[in-house]
Amino acid sequence: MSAVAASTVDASLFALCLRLGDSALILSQRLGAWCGHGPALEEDIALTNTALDLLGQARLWLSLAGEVEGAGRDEDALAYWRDDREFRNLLITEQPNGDYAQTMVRQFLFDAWHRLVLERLGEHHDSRVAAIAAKAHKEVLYHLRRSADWVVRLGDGTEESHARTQATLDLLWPHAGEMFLIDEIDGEGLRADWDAQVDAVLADATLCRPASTWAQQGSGQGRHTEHLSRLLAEMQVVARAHPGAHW
Amino acid sequence: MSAVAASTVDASLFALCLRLGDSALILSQRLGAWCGHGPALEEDIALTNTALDLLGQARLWLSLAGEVEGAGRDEDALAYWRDDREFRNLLITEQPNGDYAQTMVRQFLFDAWHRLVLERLGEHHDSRVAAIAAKAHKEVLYHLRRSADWVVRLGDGTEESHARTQATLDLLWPHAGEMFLIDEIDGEGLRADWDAQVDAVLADATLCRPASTWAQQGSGQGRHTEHLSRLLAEMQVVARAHPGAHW
Amino acid sequence: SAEERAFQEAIDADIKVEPRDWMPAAYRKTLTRQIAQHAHSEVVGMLPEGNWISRAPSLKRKCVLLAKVQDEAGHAQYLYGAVETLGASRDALYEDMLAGRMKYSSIFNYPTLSWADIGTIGWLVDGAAIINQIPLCRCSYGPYARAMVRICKEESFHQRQGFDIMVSLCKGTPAQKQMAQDALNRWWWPAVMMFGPPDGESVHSAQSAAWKIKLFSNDELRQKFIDQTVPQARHLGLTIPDADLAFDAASGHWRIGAIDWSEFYRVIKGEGPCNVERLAARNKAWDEGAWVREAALAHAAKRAKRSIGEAA
Amino acid sequence: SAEERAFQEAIDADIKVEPRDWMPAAYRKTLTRQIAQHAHSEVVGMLPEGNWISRAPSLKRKCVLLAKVQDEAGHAQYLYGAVETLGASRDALYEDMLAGRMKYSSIFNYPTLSWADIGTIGWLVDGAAIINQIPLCRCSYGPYARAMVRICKEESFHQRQGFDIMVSLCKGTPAQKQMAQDALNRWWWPAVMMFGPPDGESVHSAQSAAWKIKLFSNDELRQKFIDQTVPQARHLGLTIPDADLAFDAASGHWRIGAIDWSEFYRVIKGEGPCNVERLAARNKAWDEGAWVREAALAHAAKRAKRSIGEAA
Repeated sequence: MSAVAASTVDASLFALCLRLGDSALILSQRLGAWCGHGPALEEDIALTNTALDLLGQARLWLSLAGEVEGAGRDEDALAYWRDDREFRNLLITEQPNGDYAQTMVRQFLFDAWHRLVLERLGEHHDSRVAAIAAKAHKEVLYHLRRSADWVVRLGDGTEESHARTQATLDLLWPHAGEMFLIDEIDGEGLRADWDAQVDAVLADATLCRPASTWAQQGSGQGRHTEHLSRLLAEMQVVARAHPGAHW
Repeated sequence: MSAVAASTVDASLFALCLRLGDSALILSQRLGAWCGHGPALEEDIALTNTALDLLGQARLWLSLAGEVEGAGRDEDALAYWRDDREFRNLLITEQPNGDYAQTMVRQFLFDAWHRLVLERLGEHHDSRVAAIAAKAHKEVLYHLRRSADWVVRLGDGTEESHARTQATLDLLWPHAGEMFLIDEIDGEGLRADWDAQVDAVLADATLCRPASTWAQQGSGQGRHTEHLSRLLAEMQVVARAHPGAHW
Repeated sequence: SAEERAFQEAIDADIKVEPRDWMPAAYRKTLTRQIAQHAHSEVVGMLPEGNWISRAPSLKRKCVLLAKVQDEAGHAQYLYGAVETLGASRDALYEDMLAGRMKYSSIFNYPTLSWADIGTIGWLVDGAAIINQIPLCRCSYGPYARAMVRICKEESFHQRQGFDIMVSLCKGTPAQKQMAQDALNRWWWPAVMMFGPPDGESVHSAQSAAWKIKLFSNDELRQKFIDQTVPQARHLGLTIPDADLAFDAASGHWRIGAIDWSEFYRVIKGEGPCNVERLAARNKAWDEGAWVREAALAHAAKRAKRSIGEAA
Repeated sequence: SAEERAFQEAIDADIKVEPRDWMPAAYRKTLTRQIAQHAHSEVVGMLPEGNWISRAPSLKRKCVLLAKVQDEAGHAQYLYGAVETLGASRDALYEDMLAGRMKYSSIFNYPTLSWADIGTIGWLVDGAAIINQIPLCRCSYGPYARAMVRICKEESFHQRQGFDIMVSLCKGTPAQKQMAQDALNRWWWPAVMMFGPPDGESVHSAQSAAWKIKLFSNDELRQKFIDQTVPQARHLGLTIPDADLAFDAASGHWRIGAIDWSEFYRVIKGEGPCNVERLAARNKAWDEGAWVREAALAHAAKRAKRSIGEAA
């Protein structure tokens, strides 16, 4: 393999690791904010569980990203010392928590994608990628079961919960589209599988699939929503106040 | 005057400038967050006005603080490069905006104090202090008229507004006490004047003065509530990301 | 009709139309929509810039930004005042906007992603607004024309402040300069599109021109903006994100490449990066402010009742 | 009565009381209060530490902290489970706490002001909790004793993690070390007070001791904590904020200076730095979660109805 080809492979692999790692990290950060503020103790525990799984995955992906990059950046260098324009998380992961419906719909739309992507990455030619994907896939199956279950409960619960859930679904829907614009993976096939799964859950939840086909995008180029820079300001503040410190 | 005495005077003057300057800065920062989110356009304008006045005062106090300190720190060095433990703003100024009642009660309790303090500082032996105080005093008279007016409107408005305002008054009351623990000024006299004024407005507003006499404190030693470090993380993030930059 | 003729003759003679004058229903309707949309734009325009007040990197810049956003609220006030002289209800118009039935300027559906965006908005967006608005200072409807005089004065101040931020960034560290270039890359085309669709596709222009509500065509104003802005960008040392940009020595104009009008129509349709959020933020403020407005009214009523009681 | 005598004899013989066993009403009541307060403490205790999850300075520390706070929620679950075996309603007890009718540990009414507070809480607060709780693993009520076994295991893990944070800070930069000292200065006395008022002022102790609900006196446990902690502080190179602290060679104990009990009673009374906020935060979560809990119930009811319909 020529040097050029190798570096192209590495760049694409690096991008993939950031895509997955940043998405997991940012969503985990959002979920962590529920800790102590959930609607029931059991939910606090379950949300924290998901946050922990995602954080664990983020660490694996970012460590691998650093390894692939070969510039000496470890998971913390990547998490704490990049600016928002350098983050590659999906836009949907940085959307605010909102109410419980918003958190759960966001989670469901993401989980459904996450599971399918990890399934495909489980057969990636790079064994390190395949190994992380296989481990994460197991965890995500559980996340998806839970978030789908909540979407059904809230959609098919009370009048109020139905209205809130439909509103949040309409709100978040434009952020779903960019999930399928991923290198290395067949976006169309992914979308078809995702659609089938999401449609089934929405039907159970008595929710209407939004008609809009428009997809918000930009995160692949580091063009995020206004939310990310605020999230990072908080996440990175202590680390950045003490450059070079060990914790 | 001996060098020791001079440095004692300076330390006390420095502390006074930080007390006033940090309080104005932090409250201004809180008020700025309402911009574009107020209950009516006129309120957006009025809140911004108060925020601007306070920010202007903060700049004067912090510049003077830097001058007194003589260590080469200007207003921005003091605003952007100190940590929460070094801030000397009153605890009440860092309390969250909450709803409009909370913002207005916070403002009223502070304004009533602010006006009285500035009145007294108008006769300070240091002419620089006296000049800033005189300028600020004029602005604060207007702030106080407005915040008192809103406390009355909300207290003596609807059942809902009354309940919200009373609740927020009870919540913020323990943060009022430390306003009177100020060096250089006779706290008891200040408190008596403040009490008279506040009681009159609360009576008009049909609100009950909270019975508690307990005073939350610590800001004089830089011991703040959990809110300040978050507020500063946001306020300082851009400046700190670019050490040494000019804007 | 005779009234219509007299109306048009007065306009042709540059006599201002005033609120109590007779005016054609279509004139009233067109103006109401135009002024209200302008007012709504000022209100929504507070959000993208307001997003950086808390994070302004120096106290002076924070002051300037706060004052600017406050000015925008003031502009909205003048404009709602002007539209009320046409017999419209300010609250009703505002609620039309909240419900998505009335537009505001599409430019505010783009996000502010860094501090440099604040400079760029002042420089480009206010710059474009001024070019759009200066002719309106001479428009036929008196209250609107007078409001625009005040507004334009403040806007040109804002424009200079925005440019000043850009100067600081471009003279600053490499990271600052890169931030400035990045902001220009994102805002350039949306700013160019602020003048509306090309003349061929613009509707109602002829009637608006006759009524002196619209005094120049979209493309004329756009060209003016480009000719003004390109040298400023060069002065800053920034690159305008348009490979086809070229100076046409014959005409003395800068010529830009093709505009992606599909983006323009998409954003107008509601599919801009921030349409949903901007409307949601305004609705949230309005809804959460309801109890405050009610309390103020209730208190005023009580006070009025008491003063009547005392008078009796 | 004969029942009471048999009950006490069983306790004296170290036979565990189980939910279905007969027990004196006062025993049931005392235990219900004690376990519920312990459960509430775990729930409220999530807040001060949760405050730093978003800002943990490394991903590993963030993981550990998230897991720790999750464990606390789990402890609350075990404990609410134990208290339900006494015939109490978990929701009713929780609402008593929300309304301020039941207490939780006063230590959580202090704020977490820096990252070092997370280390200090693990080291001191969990350290004190373990000393308080280890004897409870042998307490007379079976479900409580078994819950405490699980909890103590996890707590000692937390305590080591907290100490590990302190080690990193104390081996770190001067700013980190100062942060650690500052946290110790603020948490030391509140931690010392976690064991409750001095033995002379402690009520109900005799009965609780006979029932084997309380196996050591407050002062005994406090001394144990001090003897354990002082050498740790020295190992870290930190100074305990007590000028009177001295080693008493005769007894082999560290003796501390006078405790400011007025602060202790003030905080219990509601006048701690965060009492109002902690309760407000828990109430907010509960109130804002109401529609979620209702929806879950409504959905469960619908599902049950449908499955009956299908069965018929």
